[in-house]
Amino acid sequence: MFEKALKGNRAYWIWVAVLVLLAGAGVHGYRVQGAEGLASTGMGVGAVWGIYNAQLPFLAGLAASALFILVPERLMKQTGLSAAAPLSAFLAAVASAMSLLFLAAGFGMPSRIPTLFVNLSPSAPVSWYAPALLLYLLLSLGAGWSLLGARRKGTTPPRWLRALVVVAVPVGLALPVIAAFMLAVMPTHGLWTSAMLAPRILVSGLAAGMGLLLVMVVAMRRSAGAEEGRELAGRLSGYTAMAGLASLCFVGLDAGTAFLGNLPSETYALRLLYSDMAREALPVAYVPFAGLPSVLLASGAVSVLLLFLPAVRRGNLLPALAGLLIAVSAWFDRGPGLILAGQATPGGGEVYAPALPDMLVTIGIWAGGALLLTALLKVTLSVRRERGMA
Amino acid sequence: MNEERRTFMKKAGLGLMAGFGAAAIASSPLFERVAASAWAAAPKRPGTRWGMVIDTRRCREGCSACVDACRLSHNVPTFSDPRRRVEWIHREEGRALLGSACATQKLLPALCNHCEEPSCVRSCPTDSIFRRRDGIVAVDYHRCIGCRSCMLGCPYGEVSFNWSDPRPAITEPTPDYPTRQQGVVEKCNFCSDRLKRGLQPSCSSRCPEGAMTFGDLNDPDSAVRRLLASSDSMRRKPELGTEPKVYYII
Amino acid sequence: MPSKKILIGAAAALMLLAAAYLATGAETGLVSDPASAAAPDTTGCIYPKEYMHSHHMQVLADWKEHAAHEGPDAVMTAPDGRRFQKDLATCLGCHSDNRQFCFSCHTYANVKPNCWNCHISPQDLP
Amino acid sequence: MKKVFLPLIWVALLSCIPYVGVAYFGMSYIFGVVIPYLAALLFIGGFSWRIYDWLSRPVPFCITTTCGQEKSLDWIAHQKLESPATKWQAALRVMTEVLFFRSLFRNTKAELHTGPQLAYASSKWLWMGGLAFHWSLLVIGLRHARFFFMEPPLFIRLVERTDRFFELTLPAFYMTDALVLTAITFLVFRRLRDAKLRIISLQTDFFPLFLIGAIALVGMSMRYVEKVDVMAVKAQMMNLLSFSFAAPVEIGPFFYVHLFLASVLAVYFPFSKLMHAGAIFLSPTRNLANNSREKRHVNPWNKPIKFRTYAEYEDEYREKMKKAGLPVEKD
Repeated sequence: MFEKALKGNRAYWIWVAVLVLLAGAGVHGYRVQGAEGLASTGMGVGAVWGIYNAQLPFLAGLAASALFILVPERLMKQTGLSAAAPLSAFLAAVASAMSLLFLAAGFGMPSRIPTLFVNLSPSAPVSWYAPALLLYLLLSLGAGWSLLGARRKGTTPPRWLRALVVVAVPVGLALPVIAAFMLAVMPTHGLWTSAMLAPRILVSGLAAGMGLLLVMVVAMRRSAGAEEGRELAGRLSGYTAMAGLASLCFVGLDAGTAFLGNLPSETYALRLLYSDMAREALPVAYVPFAGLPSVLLASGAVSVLLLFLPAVRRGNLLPALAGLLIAVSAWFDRGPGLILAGQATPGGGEVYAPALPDMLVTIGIWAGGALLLTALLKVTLSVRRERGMA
Repeated sequence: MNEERRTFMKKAGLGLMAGFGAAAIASSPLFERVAASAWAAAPKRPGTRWGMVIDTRRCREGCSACVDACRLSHNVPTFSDPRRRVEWIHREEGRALLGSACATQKLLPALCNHCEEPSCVRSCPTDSIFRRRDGIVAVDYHRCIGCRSCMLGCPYGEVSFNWSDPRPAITEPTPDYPTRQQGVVEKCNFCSDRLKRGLQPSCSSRCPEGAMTFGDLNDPDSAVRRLLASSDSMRRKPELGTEPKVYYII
Repeated sequence: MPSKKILIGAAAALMLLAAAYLATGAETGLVSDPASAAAPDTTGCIYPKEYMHSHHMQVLADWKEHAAHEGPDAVMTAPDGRRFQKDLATCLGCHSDNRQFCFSCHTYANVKPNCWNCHISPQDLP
Repeated sequence: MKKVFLPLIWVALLSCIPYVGVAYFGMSYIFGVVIPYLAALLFIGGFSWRIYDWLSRPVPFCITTTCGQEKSLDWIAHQKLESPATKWQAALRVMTEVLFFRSLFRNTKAELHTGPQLAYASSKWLWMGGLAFHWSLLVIGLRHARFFFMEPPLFIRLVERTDRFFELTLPAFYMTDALVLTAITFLVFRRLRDAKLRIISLQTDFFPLFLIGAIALVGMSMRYVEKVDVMAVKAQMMNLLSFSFAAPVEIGPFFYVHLFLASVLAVYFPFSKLMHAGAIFLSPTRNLANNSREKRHVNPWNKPIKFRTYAEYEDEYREKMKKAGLPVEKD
């Protein structure tokens, strides 16, 4: 089936070429980082984990979100979700693959990655992360691929797929939990030592996953010209809105705990994100972006509200846009916002900001993820078209 | 620093102190008199258990003999950029180090506490940082993947990372001891290389005032135990339950 | 059919137990008293020359693991009963006399070990 | 099952010969010098002879296999790789086949589903397994250059460094070692698993797989387990390469097993299906351009056709024609 990703029109190949170019820039950044060490990145004593690890919690939640489509579709016979099932599985696979890459990118000694599997240390959450991600990558890719294959052949999906989904449930749910524990075990980082972390990662990932699925379903409906996705898009907007609302509530609860309890490092981190303080703490080049967290939070909140309006949900472009904004907002909330602000200590001096190599590598990995997703979506779309004509 | 931030910091500091105070009343006192009976009662592992007592009263203002000795004997690189710094032992103001109960403004030596319950060990995914049988928390530089979980896990900030190749930053290399390489973490090893040869750690043996005493905490006749029995001592962040083995007499 | 499954399960459990036994056995066997702090025995190498020719890398891999994790407890007893502290310094105690000791063969065989990334090679010394 | 076990027994026997010969009878000169030279001679001679043989065979017809639009009218898109029109395009097609196994990429598998319903699923396992196997073998072969050169060329050193990027064992672990074992296991089990494939598989399919597997296993065991002295191995290989007949120094018997099996492979190579390595370049269904409408493809062994023009005919019968009163063109 993969050969379908190798046939496309000019626009497709231009898009692929752009992504390959960006991924190449990432490879270049990684070479610089490998040669000069992590000193070439923005990381340092004050910010031990940078923008690589900052992607992990968000991607973990995103990967887990596929379960909320696959389980009802495969195990509860919710056939209305069938069109979204391979898409969500592919989204999860891409998120897992990107997580693995981001994890590897942050290591000082990438040549020792096998050690991570050979000398598993059960007490360390990080130790569970790579095997779980690898397993989930295989499971989700297998699920999406066999669903699509069955669709192409016009047969019912194989029976073992149900077993695969059952296995994927604990693995997928473990991802946000591990990602949360990776942070929560660090004793002196107030923003991270919260029991709410795992549910927050899961729920925001769910909102983002459903939002991105909504975008994909709407986009595919437009380019495939089929009307079958209308009901599906409606359901996905509902899910996105609910998960987004839950995520916002959790943000509020955590912020409330921090400010009502006057917890010093939590309030510091939150004020760094959502008040004027960042303007002083950030390096000069990043000062214009100091307001970004607030803007993203607000746009996410507005999008959630919009998705609750039936008039908006009936539309075509607006729900997709809202879904995308919720995803971006969730990304910042559970990604850079969490990790980077969580490491800032009162009076800790300059706040982390990525330098060129880590910026390039991050862009490169996102481009690589987009490339993989593009190829998988291209296959999906070709299969749909093929079946549509037959 | 603007006004708003200053008041916020003040509040934050007060909050911190309030938290400490509550903890002190509830369970763990800031000063712990470690008497022989307390040692007998405390659950501990048998065999040698290395520890250190730093008598801050004898610590001389402006002296950095311990830091220099450590840098020299272990090929610790010197980077000018504070964000890339690598250190096994450093000097920090007493108040920042031990909390508000320590009134001294002097710079005191701070090093890895070789905790009984080390949180760095619990966060290492490859078992490259581990607690040895003799209580030393050691790093296997052959196995470290440089994920820096231990740096975040350590509440004392005593683990350093080689952000770039350390060799050019070593001014006086000591051939007896290896350097580390770019991409691995490193930290104080209680001079386990010197202990193997029957020598005292280089920091304590080079201290001109004899302020750093090193010895077996399980041996009731050792110098450290006698010192701990004679005066009140403090440890860094005892409320975290990591059971540090570096004691400060103030 | 269930009996077959039970058999498979029992076999798997047995293998796991055996692995656990072997793993722990390997570890307890290594714990021994520290060697004396005296200078290493320089009368001869720990193994015969021919064996070290082909197997030195495995010996070094074993030593580096134990030296790092056990410190003073990492002691090996040579086949002839002599005891050595597992430490690269023990090797270099004899073999740094010839500065080319490691390098002449490694250059010839095009082998580039990464020992000297950290350990200071005799060639780097003045 | 005979056709599986017989090659396996053969390979086992072949491995025992040098082991017994060297370990018990001290025949290291025969296995270290004589047989490698003989094998190299036979390999080069046999390979050249096969290639010469194939090259000298005529290609009577333009029999290009295609699966795409041939070059025709301007407004019909020509698929240059699927149906090459020039020599260059054909060469490119051969190279994609050689380097990426392009035709295997297209494999499909018929599946019978309940219904009954016949469906064709794309099946890329053989493509992946084949690619992994051949590319690993190439890298492994290149890596061996360290035994043949004092300092291998930069390109090979880069390949070698990439191959041992991951730190796992001492001596350094090579990724291609693991890859080739996985691939070879897959290729063997692929033939055993499916009844249809089992039927069409012959001894000559299993023998090279087992032989290459044994060579790889013995080579790896020499590296990671049952070690031999690399210095002596290198000295011996340098000796062989400088056409010296000096007796080899003491090397472990595993080296001789490895060398002997490699020699067997070299001898077996030109006279077996392994010659696909050379044949893939010479296959007329692939290396010809699909230009039969554009160019006349002449069968080289056809006798030149004797044409007889009307002028010749008239020359011969002119007189008789005149007598019969038939009109002639020339007088």
